[in-house]
Amino acid sequence: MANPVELKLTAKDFKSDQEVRWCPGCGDYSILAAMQRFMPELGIPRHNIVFVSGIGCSSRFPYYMNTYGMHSIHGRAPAIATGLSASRPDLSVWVVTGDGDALSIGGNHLIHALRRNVNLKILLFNNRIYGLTKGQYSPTSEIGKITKSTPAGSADSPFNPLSLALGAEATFVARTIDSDAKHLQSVLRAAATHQGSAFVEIYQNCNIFNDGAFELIKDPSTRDEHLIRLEQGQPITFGTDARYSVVHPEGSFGLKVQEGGTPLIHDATVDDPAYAFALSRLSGSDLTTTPIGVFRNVHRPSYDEIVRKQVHDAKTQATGTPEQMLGELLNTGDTWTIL
Amino acid sequence: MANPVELKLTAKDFKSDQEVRWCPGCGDYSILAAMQRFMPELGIPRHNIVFVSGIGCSSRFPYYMNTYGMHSIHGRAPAIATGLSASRPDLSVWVVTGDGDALSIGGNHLIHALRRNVNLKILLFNNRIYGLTKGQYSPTSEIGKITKSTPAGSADSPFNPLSLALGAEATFVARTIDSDAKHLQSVLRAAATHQGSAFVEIYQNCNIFNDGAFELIKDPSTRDEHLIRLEQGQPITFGTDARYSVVHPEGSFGLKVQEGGTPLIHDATVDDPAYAFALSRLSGSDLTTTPIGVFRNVHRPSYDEIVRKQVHDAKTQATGTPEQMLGELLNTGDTWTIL
Amino acid sequence: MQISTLGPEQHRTTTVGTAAPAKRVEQLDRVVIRFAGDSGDGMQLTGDRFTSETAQLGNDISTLPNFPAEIRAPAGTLPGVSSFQVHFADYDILTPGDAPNVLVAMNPAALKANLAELPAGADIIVNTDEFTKRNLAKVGYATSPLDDDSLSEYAVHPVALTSMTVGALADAGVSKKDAERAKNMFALGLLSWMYSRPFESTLRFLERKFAKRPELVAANKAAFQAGWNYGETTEAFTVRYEVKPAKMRPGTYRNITGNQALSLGLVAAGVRSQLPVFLGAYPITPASDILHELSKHKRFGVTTMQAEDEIAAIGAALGAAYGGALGVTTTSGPGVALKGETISLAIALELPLVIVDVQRAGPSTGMPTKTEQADLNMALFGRHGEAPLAVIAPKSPSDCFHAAIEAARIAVTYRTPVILLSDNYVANGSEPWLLPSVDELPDLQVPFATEPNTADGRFLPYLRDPQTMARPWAVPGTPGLEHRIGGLEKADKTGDISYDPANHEFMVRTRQQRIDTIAVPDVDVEDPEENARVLVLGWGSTYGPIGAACRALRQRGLPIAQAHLRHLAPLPANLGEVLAGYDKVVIPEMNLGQLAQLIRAKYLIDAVAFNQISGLPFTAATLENMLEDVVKNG
Amino acid sequence: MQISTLGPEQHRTTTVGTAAPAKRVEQLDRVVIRFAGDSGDGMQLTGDRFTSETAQLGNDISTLPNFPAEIRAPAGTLPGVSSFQVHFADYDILTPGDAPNVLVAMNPAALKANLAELPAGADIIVNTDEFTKRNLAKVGYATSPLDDDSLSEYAVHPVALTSMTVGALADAGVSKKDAERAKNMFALGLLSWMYSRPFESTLRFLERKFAKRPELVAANKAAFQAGWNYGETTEAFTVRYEVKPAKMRPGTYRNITGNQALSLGLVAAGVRSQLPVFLGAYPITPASDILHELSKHKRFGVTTMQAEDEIAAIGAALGAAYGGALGVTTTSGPGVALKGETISLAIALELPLVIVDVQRAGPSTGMPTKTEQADLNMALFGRHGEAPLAVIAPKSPSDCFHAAIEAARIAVTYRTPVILLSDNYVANGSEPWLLPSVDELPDLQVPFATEPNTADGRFLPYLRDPQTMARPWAVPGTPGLEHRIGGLEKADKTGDISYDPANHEFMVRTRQQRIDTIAVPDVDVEDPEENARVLVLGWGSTYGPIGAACRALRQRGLPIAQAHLRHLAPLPANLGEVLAGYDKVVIPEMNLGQLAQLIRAKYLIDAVAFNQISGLPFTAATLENMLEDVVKNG
Ligand SMILES: Cc1ncc(C[n+]2csc(CCOP(=O)(O)OP(=O)(O)O)c2C)c(N)n1
Ligand SMILES: Cc1ncc(C[n+]2csc(CCOP(=O)(O)OP(=O)(O)O)c2C)c(N)n1
Ligand code: SF4
Ligand code: SF4
Ligand SMILES: [Mg+2]
Ligand SMILES: [Mg+2]
Repeated sequence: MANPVELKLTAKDFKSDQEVRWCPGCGDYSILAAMQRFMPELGIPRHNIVFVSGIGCSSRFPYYMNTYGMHSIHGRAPAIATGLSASRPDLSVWVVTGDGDALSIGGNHLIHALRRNVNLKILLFNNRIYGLTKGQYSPTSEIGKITKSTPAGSADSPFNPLSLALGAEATFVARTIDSDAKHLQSVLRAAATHQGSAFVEIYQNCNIFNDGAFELIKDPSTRDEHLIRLEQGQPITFGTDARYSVVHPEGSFGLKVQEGGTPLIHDATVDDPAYAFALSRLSGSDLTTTPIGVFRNVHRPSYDEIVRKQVHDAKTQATGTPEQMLGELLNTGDTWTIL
Repeated sequence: MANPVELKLTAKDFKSDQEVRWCPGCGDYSILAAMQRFMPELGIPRHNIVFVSGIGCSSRFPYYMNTYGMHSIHGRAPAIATGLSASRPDLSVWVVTGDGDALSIGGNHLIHALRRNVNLKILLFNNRIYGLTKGQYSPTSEIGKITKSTPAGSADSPFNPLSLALGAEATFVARTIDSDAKHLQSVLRAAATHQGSAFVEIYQNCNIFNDGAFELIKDPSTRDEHLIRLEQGQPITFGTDARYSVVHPEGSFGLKVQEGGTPLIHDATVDDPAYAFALSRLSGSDLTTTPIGVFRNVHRPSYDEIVRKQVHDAKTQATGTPEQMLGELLNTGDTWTIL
Repeated sequence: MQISTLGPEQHRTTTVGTAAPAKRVEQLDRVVIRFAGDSGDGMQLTGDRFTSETAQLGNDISTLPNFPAEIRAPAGTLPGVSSFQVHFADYDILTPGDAPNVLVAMNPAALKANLAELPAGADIIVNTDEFTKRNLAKVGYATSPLDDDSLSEYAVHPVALTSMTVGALADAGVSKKDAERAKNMFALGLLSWMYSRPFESTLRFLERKFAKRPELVAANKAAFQAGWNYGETTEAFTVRYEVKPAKMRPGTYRNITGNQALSLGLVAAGVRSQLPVFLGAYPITPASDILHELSKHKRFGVTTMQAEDEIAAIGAALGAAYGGALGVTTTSGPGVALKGETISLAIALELPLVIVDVQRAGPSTGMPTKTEQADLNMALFGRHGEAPLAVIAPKSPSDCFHAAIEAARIAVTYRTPVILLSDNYVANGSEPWLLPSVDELPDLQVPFATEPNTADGRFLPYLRDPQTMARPWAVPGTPGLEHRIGGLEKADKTGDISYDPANHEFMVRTRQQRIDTIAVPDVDVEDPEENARVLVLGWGSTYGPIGAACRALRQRGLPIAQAHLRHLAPLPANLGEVLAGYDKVVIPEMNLGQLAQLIRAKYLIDAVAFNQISGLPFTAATLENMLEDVVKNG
Repeated sequence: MQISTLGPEQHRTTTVGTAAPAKRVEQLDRVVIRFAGDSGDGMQLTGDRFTSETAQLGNDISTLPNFPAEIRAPAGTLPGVSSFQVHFADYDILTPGDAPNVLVAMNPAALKANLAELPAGADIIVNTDEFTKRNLAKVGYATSPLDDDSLSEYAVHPVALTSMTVGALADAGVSKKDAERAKNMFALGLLSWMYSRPFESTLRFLERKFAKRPELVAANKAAFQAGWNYGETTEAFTVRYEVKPAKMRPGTYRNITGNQALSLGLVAAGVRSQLPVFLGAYPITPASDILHELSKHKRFGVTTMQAEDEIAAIGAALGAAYGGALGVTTTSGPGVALKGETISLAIALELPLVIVDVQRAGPSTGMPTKTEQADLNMALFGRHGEAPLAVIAPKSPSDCFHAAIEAARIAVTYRTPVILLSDNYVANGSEPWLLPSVDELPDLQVPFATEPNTADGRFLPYLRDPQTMARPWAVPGTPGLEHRIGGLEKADKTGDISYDPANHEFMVRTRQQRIDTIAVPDVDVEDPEENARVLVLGWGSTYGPIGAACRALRQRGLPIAQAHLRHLAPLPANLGEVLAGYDKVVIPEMNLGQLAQLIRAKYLIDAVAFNQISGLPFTAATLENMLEDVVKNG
C-alpha cells in the first residue's frame, strides 16, 4: 500500500463529475460525504478502488465516487464483485447495496460472499424501505408495516441483517448510522483494514418514503437512552452517565439491558460467533436498545487468498512458457502420429 | 384434522407406483422408508398432503410418495410451496431438498421462507455433496474438500445450515440422521405439529460420491462418543454412561463439552434464538460433537395465517356478491354517463 | 413538425361566450395541453383533475404522464421536470397528442425541457415567479427567455402564479409554504376557465383529499377560484375556448390508466372464473402499480405476495396455480428475463399462469420510465428448449382490462402460461373507458378434475381434453387423484418420467400444437373504402398512433388499411389471408423489427419494418409521414 | 432401416489372416460396435480403451456414449443400461454410426435396450452368465431370448464372459468380486482380437490406472489376455476382421470429446490472449465436465469458481472480465435461462464474455442426458430489450476447440458477450483430433486502454474503435482512467446516464450494428460436382449426419450441396447469395425449426425445415431418406 501522505488526496478528489441526484435530505448524502472524506485515509490511489453496486437509490453511489465503479443489476453486486476481487488482488473492492438489493433479491449472493469470506467491503444502506421503486416494504421493514404494497400491513417478520450475516459465517459485522459521520468513518476504517468480507449495516434515512425510521436513535432528545456504542475492550454501557448496562445474566445465552449491574466488556474478536449473535439480538425493529459499532471482527483466510494461492502454487510448479505448456497439454493422453 | 384411526392408513398406502431409482445403499432409501412409516400417524388423508421438491437425488422424493407431489426446478421449491401453502390452508405441505438445492441455488428462497414462517415442513437431505451431478462440492462440504470441481480442495467455508436458519429467524430448527429411523420419525413428528416453518436437516449418506461422511456419528463404535441427543427438558449429556456433558461456561456465550460438570438442560422453546444458535455451533464440519434433535421450537404467527386473515377480514367486511362488488369496483371514482 | 400533421387540424369557431360574456369564446374541436413543473409542483395531480373535469364534460380524452427518472431530482433541474399531457376533443381520438397546443410551465426547467416539442403558435403559460436568476442558472439559461425574443414564435402568457396564489390565500390561515403549494390549483383554475371546464368534481376531490385538514380544503378551493377569476377578469386572457362533447357510445365512463385497467381485469377474471387470484410480484417500474392496486382488493379473495425476487414471485404464483388459484405474476423486462426457467417449468407442468410484462426501454436497466416493445422476442422465445406459450398485448389503456381477462381465459381454459405484453405507454396513459356490465364479461369457469379419467378407474394427469388439448387440472386435496408432476419429460397420458425418444418427439410437438390450436379471434382490418393497397400491421400500444395516422391519411384521400394484433401467439388464423390481400405490408414497432421478423418468416412476405426505439411512443405525425411515402411511392 | 443406407456400404474382402493363421481374416472398410452393459459394468471405459486402440491403428473414429439418466439405477434394469458406440473406418467418417454392426451385451437389459437399433445380420456377443431367471425377469423377458428364436435374424455369439473371467483369474490372488469386475477386460480382449487391434496402450493404461494395486493390474491384464485368447482359440469365432488405417492428414492426433476440446480451447484462448481465464460455473449436465477439466489447469492462470448458482456464476465471470480477465461461464439451457438478465447487463456494459451452453433436451428439466438444438432462439432472443450478441456453434467434438477460440476472439476483439452453442451430442461424442501447433493458433491479444482518448485529455469509456466499434477496455487499476459504467442507458461516448430519446435510438441501433459488423468468415458450400439444385443448410452438431447423408447421396449419383453455419449471429455475409443459388434449401435441425425461421425471415426464401426432436442425433439414414426425396421430388 502506498503511503497516504504521498498521495495527497482529499475528499474532493473522490467526487466525480456527476450531479448527485438523491432527494434533498436523503441520508445517502451524508454517507457519501463521510465516504469521500474517509477515502484519502485509505492511502490507496483512486484507480485501485472500485465500487460495485446493485440497483436502488443507494446503488447510485458508485456514480458519485471518482474511482472505478459499476452500477450493476438488482441484487447481483456481491457476485460480480466476487469475480473482480478474486481475480484482482491489487484492488480495493467495495459493494454498496440497499436492504432490498442485498437482502431481498440479492440475499443468496450476500450470504455466499460472507461464508466464502471474499475480500469485499459490503455496505448495506438500510432504510427499511424500497426507495427507488417508491415505497414498498423491504425485508427489514417492521412487521405490520403499511406501504404501497401492503395496505393492510406486511405479514412477514423482518431479517435482522446482522444475525443473518452471523448465521452465514461472516467474519466482520458492524453497524453504523448515516448521520453520525465520525462513527461511520470509524466503522469504515475498521472494515477497510479487515481481510475478508466486512459487512456493514448503515441505518439510512429515506425522508420521502420512510422518514424518521431511525429517529429514536438519532434525535438528541431520545438517542442516548437507546443507542449503544460498542467499543472494543470497553464495558457496554449507555444512557446519561452510563446509566444502563448491557449484562449477560448467568445461565442465559442472550443479553439484557438494565440499570446498573456489571456491564459486559465488548470484544469483537471472540471467535465463537455466539457472542456477536447474542449482541445482534439486542436490537429489534423497535430500536429501543440498538448497538452500533463493530460486533465481530475475526480472522479467517479469505476466499480470494486461497483461490489465488492455488493458482499461484500451480504456476510455480509449472515449467516452461505458457505456449510450451499448452503444447504439452494438447499432446496429453494417447496420441498417434500419421506421417 | 381427521382421526388417524379412522383413516386406517399404513406405510404401504404412501408408496407410489414408481420404481425407486436411487443408487443401491443410498441414505435416501432410509429416509423414504421412515417417512412412509411415519405418514399414517399424521392422520391426514393422502390427498391433503403435498411434497414439493427441487432438483437433486433427494428431490426425487415426491415421485415415491403416494400423495400429491411436484418435482420442480433447482432451488425453487420453497418459493413454489409458499404460494401453495399461502393459498391452501387445508394442505400439509412438505418441501424436500438437498444441500445444493436448498443452500446453494435456493439459499434465498429458503431464508425468506423461514423469516416469513411459512407453514412448510422443510427437509434438507444433507449429504455434503452434489449427488445428481456426480460429485461436486456443496455449500456444506468441508473446506479443502477435493471433488471433481475442486481438485486442489475447495476454498470456501461451509454453511452450518442450522446457524443459517437461526440467523434467518427460523422458529423450528432440528437435525436428524438417515440411519436412525426412530429419531428421524420423532423429529418429523415434532416438525409436523409445528405451526409455521419447520426446518429439518437430515444427515444423509451418499455412498457413491461422499461415502461415510457421517460415519463418525453412525458407526456404533464411535457414535456414542460424538453424537449428542437433545431431549426437551433433559440434561445434555452423551457418551457411555453420560460421560460427557454439554456445559455453558460462566460468562461465555458458547457451549463446551467436558467430562462431568453440570450439564445444560435442553429447552427448545426458549424465545431468544441465541441459545439454539450456541447449540448449533457445537457441531462443525468434523462432527466431533454433533447434537441431533430439536434445537428450537417457538411460536410466531405464520405468514399464511396472517395473509389469510387479511383476506378473510376483507371478505367478511365486504357486502354483496362478488359480481355486485365487481360492478361497484368498476364504477369507482369519477364516472360520467353518456345517454 | 407542424400541428397540422397531427391528425385533423384543430378547427376554431369564434362565438360570443355565454359563461363569461366579456370574453370572446372560440370553439375548438381538439386541444392538447401539457402541464409541466418540478416534481414537487403537483403536475400529475393537476393533470388528473383537468382530465377528470374534461371527462365530465363528455370530451373524448387521452392522457400521458411523464415522470422523472429520479424519485426527487434536485428542485428546479431538468431531470426533475414532471409533466402530464392531456388531449381532448369533440370526436374520438386515439393518442395523447403529438405536440401540445398549450404548455403550462411552472418553472424555467419545465419550459426548457418541453419547448422543443411545441409547434409554433402554441400558447405558453409561464409562472414568472420562478424565473429567478438562480432558477434560470440551474438549467443553463443565461438570460430569461421571457425577456429575450427566443419565445417569439409562441403566444406567451406570463402569470405570477406563485405570488398571486400566496396573495389570494393571505387570509386563509395557512402557512406560506402551504399557500405556495396551492399554486397548481391556481393554474388549474385558470386552465379550467380557459377551456370552460366544469369544476364541481375538483372541488369535491379537494374535500376528499384534505378531509383531515379543512383549512387546506378552503385554501386550495380559494386558489382554484383565484385562478378561474384571474382568467375571467384580467385582460391577459382575451379568449376562452370550448370543446364540445364527443359523440361517444352511450354508457357510463371513467377515465382509466392501463395499469389500473389491467388490475381490474385481473380482479374481474377472478370473479368470472370463481377462482381466487394469487399475485406473486416483485416491485419494478413500471409494473409496481398493479401490485399496489391488487393489494387493495382482498375482499375479492385476491392474495398479493411481495416476493423476495422475481423468481420467487412466479414460483409462488405457480404453486398457487397448482393449488387451484388463478396464478399471476407482474413485472417488467428484467423480471421476465429472470423468470424464464420457471416459465419453462410451467409449460412442462401445463398449469395456467398469467405473466404480465409491462415493457420498458432496455437492454439491462435501460430507461425504466420509458416505453418500448422490445420484449416480444423474449416473450416468444426466451426460454430453453421448445417452450411455447400464448402471448397477447393490449392496444390501449382501457383495453388492458379486456386483455387481462383474455389472458386469464386462455390460461385457465388451455392450462398454459400466457404472457401479456403491456408497456409503459399504455400502463401510465389514460383514456375514457366505457364500463362493461359484469355479466357481459366472459364466463371463465373451468371445472377441476374430480375423478378418475379412464375406463378402468385410473387417473392420468396428462390425458388431454380432445377439444382444448388441456390436461386435467387436478388440484391437491382432491381424493383419489393423487399424482406427481415435474419438469422432467413426461410420458404421454400418465405423466410419468420418460426418456423415450418417440415420446419426447410427441410431447414437444404436442406442446407446440396445444398453443397453435388455441382459439383466437380473427384479426379485423380497418379499410373503410376497401380500396387500400397498403396495410399497416401493428400490435400493442402502437394502436393509437397508427390509427390516428391512418385516419389522417384517409382524410387526405390516401387509402390505407390497418390491422392490429392482440394475439401474438398463436397468430389469428386469417392473418395470412389478410396479409396476402395487400401489395405492401408495413409494420411499425418500438423495437428493431421483432413482429416483422415473425411475419416475414411465417408468411414469406416482404413486410417492411418501421422502427422507432427512442423510449417514446410514435407520434401520429411520424407515422403519417412514413405511411404517406409508402402509399405514394410504394 | 438398412445398414446399406448408413453411408457407403460396409465392404468386405476375405483373405487369410496373418496374425492368427488358423482363422479367416476379412477386410472391412468400416465397423460400428456398441458396448452395452449395466452402469457398473465399465462400458464407458471399455469403449474408451477400444477407441484408443483403434486410434493407434490409424482408423478414423467417431464415438458416442449413452449414459443412464440416474446415477446408479438398480443393477440389471433397463434404465441402468450404459452404452458406448464406436464407429471406425479406413476413410474419414462423420458420425458415430447409425446402427451397430456389433453389439456387446453384458446382460439381458443391455440386449433388450439396444436390440431395436440393430440391423438384421448384426453380430451380438452376449454374456450368457447374466441371463439368469432373475435378470431376465427384471427386464420383462418371460423366456430367455437366447433360447427362443427371437434373435434369429442376428449372428448371436453366446459367451460365458463372467465365469470365464473368474476362471481365468482363479490364481490371480484377487477377490471373486474383483475378478468378476474384470469381465469388461475379457470382453475388450475378445473384441480387440476380433478386430485386430493393437493392445499395448491398453496394457499401459491398466498399469497407470491400478498403479496402487499391482494385483489388479495383473488381473485385468490377464482377463484381457484371456478374452483375446478365447477369440483366437475357440471355434466360436471363425472370422477375424481388419480395418485398414484411414488416409488422414499427417500430424499428431488424439481422440477427444467435445467438452474436453472446448476446455482446451478456453485454455488456449487464455494463452493466446495473454489473459487469465476466469470461469464462473454452476454444475449442470452436460456442461459440468468443462468446469472439472478447467479446474485442473490452474498452472495456466485459470481460475475456476463453482458459484452458488448460475446467476452468480455469470456475475463473477463478468466481474472478472471487468477486471481484465477472459471471463467465461459454462452451463446448459436451464442455466442460460437464468443468466438472461446478466447477459443483458454485459451487453450494456460492452464487456467481453464467453457463455457456453451445452444444450440438452428441454423444456424445463427435460431430459438432461439427451441432446437437442432448441436453445438457438433463446441465445439469439432470450433477453429483454434489444440485446444482440454473437452466437456461434461447433460442428463436431474436435471443432469445439476451435469454436472456443473463435468465441474468445470475438468476445475480446469486439467487447461483447458471445454465446457458444454446443450440445450433448458433440460434448460427449469423440473423434480424432489433428493437434494444432500452438503458434498456428490465432493471436488474440488486445490492448487494454492505458490513457485518455480525447484530444483534450479526457477519457471517454464509450468512444469506439472505428474499425471494430469496440469501446476501450479500461480495467480498474489503470491510473487516470477512472470511470463508472452501468446498466442504465448510456450517453454515446461519455457513458454517462442518459434518458435522451435520440441517444437511446442511436445506442440501440449501434449495439445491433456492432454485432452485425463483426467480421466472420464466409460460409463454404460443399458441392463437389457443382451441379446440385438442393442445398442442405445446418448448424452445430448436425454437421456429421448431414455430411454423411450428402456423401451417400452423391455416391448414388444424386447431387446435393451442403453448407454449415458456425456463425449464427452475425450470419456470414455471403449467405444470402449462397442460398439464392439453389432451387431448394432444406434445414434439418434438432428443434422445431429455429434456424429455418431466421433464414426465412431474413432472406425470404421458402426454406424447408426438417425437424427431429427426440433427444437423439439424426441418423445419417434418416437424413439421406429425407434428402433423397427432396432431390428427386423437389
Ligand atoms: C430485476 C429487477 N427487479 C426489480 C427492480 C426494481 N427495483 C429497483 S431498486 C429496487 C429496490 C430498492 O430497494 P433498496 O435495495 O432497499 O434500495 P433503496 O432504493 O431503498 O436505496 C427494486 C425493487 C430492478 N431494477 N430489477
Ligand atoms: C438451474 C439448474 N442448475 C443446475 C442444475 C444441475 N443440478 C441438478 S441437482 C444439482 C445439485 C444437487 O445437489 P443436492 O441439492 O445436494 O442434491 P443431491 O443430489 O446431493 O441429493 C445440480 C447442480 C439444474 N438441474 N438446474
Ligand atoms: S427515495 Fe428515499 S432513499 Fe431514495 S433518494 Fe429519496 S430519500 Fe433517498
Ligand atoms: S449419487 Fe449419492 S445421493 Fe444420489 S442416489 Fe446415489 S448415493 Fe444417493
Ligand atoms: Mg432500501
Ligand atoms: Mg447433496
